[in-house]
Amino acid sequence: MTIRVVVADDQDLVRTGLVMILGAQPDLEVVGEAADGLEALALATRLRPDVLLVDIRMPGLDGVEVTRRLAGPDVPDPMAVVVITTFDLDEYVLGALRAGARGFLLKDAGPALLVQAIHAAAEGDALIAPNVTRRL
Amino acid sequence: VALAAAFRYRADVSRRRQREIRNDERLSLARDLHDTVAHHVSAIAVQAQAGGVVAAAQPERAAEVLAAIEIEASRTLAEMRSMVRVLREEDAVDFAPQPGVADLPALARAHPSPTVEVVVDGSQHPLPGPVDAAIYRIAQESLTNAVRHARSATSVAIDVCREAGSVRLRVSDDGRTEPGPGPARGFGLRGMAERAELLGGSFSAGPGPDGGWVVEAVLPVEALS
Amino acid sequence: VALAAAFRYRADVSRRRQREIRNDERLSLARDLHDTVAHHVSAIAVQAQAGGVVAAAQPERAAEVLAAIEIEASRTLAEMRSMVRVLREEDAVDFAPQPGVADLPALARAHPSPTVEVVVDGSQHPLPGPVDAAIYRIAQESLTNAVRHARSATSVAIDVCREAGSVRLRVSDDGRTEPGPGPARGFGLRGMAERAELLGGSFSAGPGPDGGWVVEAVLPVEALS
Ligand SMILES: Nc1ncnc2c1ncn2[C@@H]1O[C@H](COP(=O)(O)OP(=O)(O)OP(=O)(O)O)[C@@H](O)[C@H]1O
Ligand SMILES: Nc1ncnc2c1ncn2[C@@H]1O[C@H](COP(=O)(O)OP(=O)(O)OP(=O)(O)O)[C@@H](O)[C@H]1O
Ligand SMILES: [K+]
Ligand SMILES: [Mg+2]
Ligand SMILES: [Mg+2]
Ligand SMILES: [Mg+2]
Repeated sequence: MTIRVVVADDQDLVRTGLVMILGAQPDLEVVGEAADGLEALALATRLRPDVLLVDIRMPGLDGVEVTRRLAGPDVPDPMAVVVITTFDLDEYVLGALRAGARGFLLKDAGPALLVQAIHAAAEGDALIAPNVTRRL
Repeated sequence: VALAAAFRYRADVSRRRQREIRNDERLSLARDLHDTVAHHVSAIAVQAQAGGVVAAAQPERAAEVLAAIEIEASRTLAEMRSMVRVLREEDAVDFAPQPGVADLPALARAHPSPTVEVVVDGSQHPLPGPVDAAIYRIAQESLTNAVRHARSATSVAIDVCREAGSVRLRVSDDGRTEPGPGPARGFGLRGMAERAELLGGSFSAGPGPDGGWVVEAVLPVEALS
Repeated sequence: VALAAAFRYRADVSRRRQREIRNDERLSLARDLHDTVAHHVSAIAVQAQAGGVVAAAQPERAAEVLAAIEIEASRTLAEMRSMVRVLREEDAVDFAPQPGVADLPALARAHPSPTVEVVVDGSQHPLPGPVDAAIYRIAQESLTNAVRHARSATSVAIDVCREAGSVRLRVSDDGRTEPGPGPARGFGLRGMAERAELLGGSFSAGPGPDGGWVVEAVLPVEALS
């Protein structure tokens, strides 16, 4: 079964790069792209993807807030959200996890880990990049 | 001779202070620019990975990716050069992207405990850059102080209020305050007062009338716009 | 009361100085990092360019280039992340193990060319921490300068000599020196002079009497122990 993914990142190069990587996977389909937090929220609400891949630092709403609104403790039907970021700052990791993220990855984690994290999130598991876990 | 020496000492101290403030500014610039550069480098990494994934099936896309990387790398280098210049220049005037009032909510979110509440009131017209940055820095330093010094505080309120010709910042917490003479000013209070003075504004800090600790800064607005 | 205030002021000043030194360390770290990062990013730009040229004719080479770029970018990011962590540690009091005189031989070994020779003379009694660290930093910066500026130097001598009440550092090289007025002070000489002054010592640098370049710093020892 194909996993439907929405990708949100305000950096064009990052977004198009991620879409290229995911699009090349036989069992993944990128169904939408967003370049800021509000767009990500609207798109994810409308399309209900299996997984939302969202950047932390974006204009408008940041990725933590988007995650909280789609997957937070008060959300009845939480979405599977994987958060990506340039920095593995503790406040980001903790913020993302508290907001309900099912995964946390550095942007340069690499295709293998990225795909693995999306599968894990879609199946209800969580994956935190090993180099991030070590720091927690 | 005694007088000259005293003057030299005074001049020396104020030179040091200027240097300190400048170095603080430079450090925060270094942080901001590192952020920027790291974001570019991440983008390069992601593109390189993507290019690697599609290269076999779509060689022409690999060429596009390489071109995009080259542009991004050149842009990054140009930004870094300007940063290195600032970091090395003793007297560089740096009005580079600084956080301002709009970044206070993010600052608040970064502190889950004590709870930090931000209220911005009045005109939404953007503040002049130096005033905007000063409000942010004073709020940030006050928050650092509340976290470090306020005893059993549960919440901190950051209020920014735009008035005619000025902007007022008030940061208050509900910590227990000791009776007795006020504490010695550390670098934090001094730095905040200096920042406010530099912009022609006023600054006060101390135990609040209803307990806790209150920092207030009022900065003129038109004077600088 | 006056006495207490004076003491408080003294204590305050020394805290500020520590902070200043810490910030200076951070800044110089930021500068070093920049040199490294700029280096990596230039390499990426060059590779991307080269890759773009060969991509059409040899698609498999494009994939190789992309892989190399990815590695370079990730390495750069790892360095930047650790840097950003240091820059963000607002109040991290880092009296973390600082290198001192005992680390000079290792510094020397890290520079196979020019040859660096270290001689430590006199009392083996450990130096006060700040003095020990200052000697190391001044030697290190002088060595950086020798590598960068000394023309056709073949060797650098680092001599540390413990005298009654002071420690003397001398770093000299055998580079060719230009006649004429001394060069403009960059950040390096200024930083070294400031470090020495902060500790109540003296500092000089310039062409040596027998050619080459000589840096000398004398720092008082008991005053601080
Ligand atoms: N929110 C607060 N609650 C209680 N006391 C405070 C508060 N803010 C500041 N103080 C008192 O004021 C003093 C001076 O603050 P200041 O920021 O100038 O120095 P500091 O925080 O001690 O050191 P630093 O130079 O690192 O900022 C503090 O040491 C503390 O005693
Ligand atoms: N070992 C040396 N041999 C010859 N000239 C030297 C030597 N050390 C320093 N100089 C001269 O002194 C100048 C100032 O040195 P300084 O370390 O202050 O600045 P810099 O090395 O040019 O830049 P930076 O701020 O990166 O240290 C140098 O530019 C160089 O001309
Ligand atoms: K696909
Ligand atoms: Mg972003
Ligand atoms: Mg403080
Ligand atoms: Mg130098």
